[in-house]
Amino acid sequence: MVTEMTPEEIKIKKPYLNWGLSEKEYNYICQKLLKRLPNYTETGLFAVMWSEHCSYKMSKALLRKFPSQGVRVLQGPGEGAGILDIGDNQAVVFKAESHNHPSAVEPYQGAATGVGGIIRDIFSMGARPIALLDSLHFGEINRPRIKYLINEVVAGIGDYGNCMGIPTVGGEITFDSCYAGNPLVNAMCVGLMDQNDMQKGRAQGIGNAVIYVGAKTGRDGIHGATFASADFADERETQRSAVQVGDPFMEKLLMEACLELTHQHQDWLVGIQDMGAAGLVSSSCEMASKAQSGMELQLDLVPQREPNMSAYEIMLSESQERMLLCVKTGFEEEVKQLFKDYGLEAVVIGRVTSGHQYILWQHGQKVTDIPVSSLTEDVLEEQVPEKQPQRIQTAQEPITWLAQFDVEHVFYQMLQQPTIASKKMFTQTYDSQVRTNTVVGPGSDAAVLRIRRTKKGLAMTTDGNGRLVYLDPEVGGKLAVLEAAANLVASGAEPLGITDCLNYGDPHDPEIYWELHHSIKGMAAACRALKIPVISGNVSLYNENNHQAIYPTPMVGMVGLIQNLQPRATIALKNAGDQVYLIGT
Amino acid sequence: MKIVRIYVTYKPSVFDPQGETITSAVQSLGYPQIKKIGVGKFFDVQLDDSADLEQTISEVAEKLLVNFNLETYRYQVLEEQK
Amino acid sequence: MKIVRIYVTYKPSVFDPQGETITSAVQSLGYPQIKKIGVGKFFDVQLDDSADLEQTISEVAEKLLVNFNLETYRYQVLEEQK
Amino acid sequence: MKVAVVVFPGSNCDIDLYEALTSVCQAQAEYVSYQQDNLSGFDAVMLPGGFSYGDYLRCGAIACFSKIMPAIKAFAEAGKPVFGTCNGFQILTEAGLLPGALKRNDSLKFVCKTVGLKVENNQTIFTQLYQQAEQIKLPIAHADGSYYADQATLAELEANHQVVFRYVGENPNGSLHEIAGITNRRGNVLGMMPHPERAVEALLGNTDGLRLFKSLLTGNLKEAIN
Ligand SMILES: Nc1ncnc2c1ncn2[C@@H]1O[C@H](COP(=O)(O)OP(=O)(O)O)[C@@H](O)[C@H]1O
Repeated sequence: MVTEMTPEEIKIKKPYLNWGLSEKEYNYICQKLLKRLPNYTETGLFAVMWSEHCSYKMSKALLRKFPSQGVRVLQGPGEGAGILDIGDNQAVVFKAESHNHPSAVEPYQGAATGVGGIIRDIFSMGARPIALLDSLHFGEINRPRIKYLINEVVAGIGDYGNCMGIPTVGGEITFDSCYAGNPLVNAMCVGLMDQNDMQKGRAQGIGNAVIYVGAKTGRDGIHGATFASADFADERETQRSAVQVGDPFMEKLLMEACLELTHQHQDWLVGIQDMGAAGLVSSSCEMASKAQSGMELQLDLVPQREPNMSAYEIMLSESQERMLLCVKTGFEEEVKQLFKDYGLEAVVIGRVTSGHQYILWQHGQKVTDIPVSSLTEDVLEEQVPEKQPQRIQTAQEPITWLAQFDVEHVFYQMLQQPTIASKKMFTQTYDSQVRTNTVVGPGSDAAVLRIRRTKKGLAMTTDGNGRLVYLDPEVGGKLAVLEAAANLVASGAEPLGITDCLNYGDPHDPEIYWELHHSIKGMAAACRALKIPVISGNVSLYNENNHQAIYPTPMVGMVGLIQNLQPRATIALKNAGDQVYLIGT
Repeated sequence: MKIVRIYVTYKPSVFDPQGETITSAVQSLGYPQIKKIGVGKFFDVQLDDSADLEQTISEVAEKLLVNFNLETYRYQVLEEQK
Repeated sequence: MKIVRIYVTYKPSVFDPQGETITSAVQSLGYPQIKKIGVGKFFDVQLDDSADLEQTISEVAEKLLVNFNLETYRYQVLEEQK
Repeated sequence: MKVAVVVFPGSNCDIDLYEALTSVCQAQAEYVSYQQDNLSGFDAVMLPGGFSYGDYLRCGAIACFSKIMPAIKAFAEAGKPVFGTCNGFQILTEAGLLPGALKRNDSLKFVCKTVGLKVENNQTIFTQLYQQAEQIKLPIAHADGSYYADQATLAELEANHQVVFRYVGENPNGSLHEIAGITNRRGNVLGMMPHPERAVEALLGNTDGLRLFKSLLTGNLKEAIN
């Protein structure tokens, strides 16, 4: 085991700069929040919790532009996933998540664990996941590496969903050279629930148990972001790997066990949350923070897969298929037994405490003692300068272009574009029918699922068009929302709500921040005009390769309600001689 | 003609859900004396004698057979045939 | 503690799509000196010293690890550890 | 008639079978856990699709050591109907209740689509409402559905009319003799890769699987199978 730096050494050697914490932030933490120097573990916790990925410190101000209210909204942004009322005491739950960087490094596991993570977000709300969608963007298919990425990503998504028995019913795949070094892998999950089963990710009630369930903790994905750009030659030599490996079988058991707990034993349970990015630290301190509680954890009790893990490693590990529960005192044994029946381990690792401190013990020593909110609420929002890109300034005037061309030739050429061509060879590797609710599967405008024992149906789609957003972020942002809404309407559904994945380059580049700002502005305007709230989402920044950013690519995932589901008008042309109409302007 | 066997395994730090599941299946079948089962795959490569064995094998392993994000390999010359 | 490696392969009469695919992938990468690649899997079984090695291994292989409709196996004691 | 739908860890088409039986066919069905050890009171047993034990090791291999398996074997030996689809078929072969094995698809990929099938034997309790040689369409969804058995076994299957469903048009996985579904010698155990339970409602676009359930539920084919 490496000896950890002392607080003084940290102050002098500044290792936190490599972990993404700025000197300004570090000084603020020392002087204003702790009034002392943080130790090694604490510094690591701050670095990860104050990262953009966990704190949204740069995008928060912009995300507030999205309308998130509406008569149907039962849960807006701020929990694992958003929830909408669909009548009859039922609710639909959904969220999208990006796994771009892990997929660029290890496409199969990166995509698979992305799917695994978004599924946990849905069942942690108390909902049964009913459908998966994806949104994939790759480079042009002209190199073996790109083909490899495509095949592995598609296999990773398919294998995980297929094994879980959650149908993958829709999505999109496009190809453009801007994604060659940085593919986009976004996944969305939709769940269905009774409104009485709604759960929250909070830990409250002094003395209540904090219970860890699922897979053991290994050194997976520690500092995933830094790993993504690490030198692979070193990895080979050290014979070590920080790649997270997905275990969909474990997740299936975890899902069924958690659904049994949330549906049948609400009197035992206070809160439940998945361990996603920044694993144990982010789930536990967010649960405490939302309830303004304190928390104490005994790290020696955390199930560990590898020997000699440091406190820092245990807290930051991104091992998959793990959940954190807050359970009422006195019901610990019942909860353990429930999970045992599914072959899963549930362990009490700590308690909710009075006050608001976040305290970690390891080997009899207090390794962390900081206010909970210093990790979650006190993050310095970052003001980022922005600037309109030159290309947009110079392209203000529309150019009229009229050319003679051979319509038939162009038509065939268009059909040959991979982005336009049929995606059947990929979607056929997804089980789109399991659970027998899929009325319309992949290949249509939107997927349609029936809701058993009602007349209702849900339509869902993912849409994004980086090229349009690149040309005009505001208009492109509007179009992304409009396209999704049009797809739902064409499937007979009333659009209800949106989740999104905002995929952009480095936000410290003022032009990229401007793109982010203006595309959000456009999306928000379209949401307001159509009265569709944004109830969940995800931000993925730093999508660059050799300082070349991807097109700004916001993905819109939208869900709509069909009140009276009948065999639908589908996209396919039906009979020779039928008339074709063009509607709109 | 030579036959080279390439053994591919997960790196020790990588989580192997398949091995874990098989181990617990075997133990519950009543074999407590079995402590652990690890899973790997192997490739038997038939090579012309003319080939530069070491170079060919390491190239093919690295390009196609092994995923270095997760796996590592060793190889062994099984037999030399006439 | 002993470690026994059990090698499982398809019977020669069974078509192995994976082996075929890999062989043709390797050849198209430009390795004509490679004639054929066969694929198999192995299990590294960690056994207590007290166990009757031969019997335990053949039981576990025949009950669980090998499907005799398709596959056949061999094993080898890799190492004896204290 | 009361049907047991066996649930293994990782089964995921259990609901589909159950709903096909209950809400579509108005039959009586119950989920039975893999940890149970008896099937008394049931008239038929169905093993659903999915990924029991994650399909780790081989599809269906670990599931066939479940506590419920001896009861299923005894049930089959008593001549009562046992049906397995997809992973259920794989479990039945691994458990030795049906001959042969299911290998990785020739394409090496999972494939989910609707395929053409020919009913090769309508003289079984599962297929009596189909016409002999009728062509139907059913969905498949599997990565390991390529049926394999040695030549002697194949010859025997053919001679005894144990091949009940054969792929027509295209062979989606490389199955020998285009086999999609077989019974045991006695005809009371049927395993098939296609999913009839996914084709029982017009709303979902296909009802070709309905008659399989109805065949079984109408029962009384004792004469036909013996
Ligand atoms: N682009 C966005 N639009 C709307 N809500 C967002 C967006 N990005 C994040 N959120 C919300 O902020 C909260 C935190 O998100 P995140 O950290 O991604 O959650 P998780 O830890 O579950 O991945 C979630 O409720 C999420 O829905």
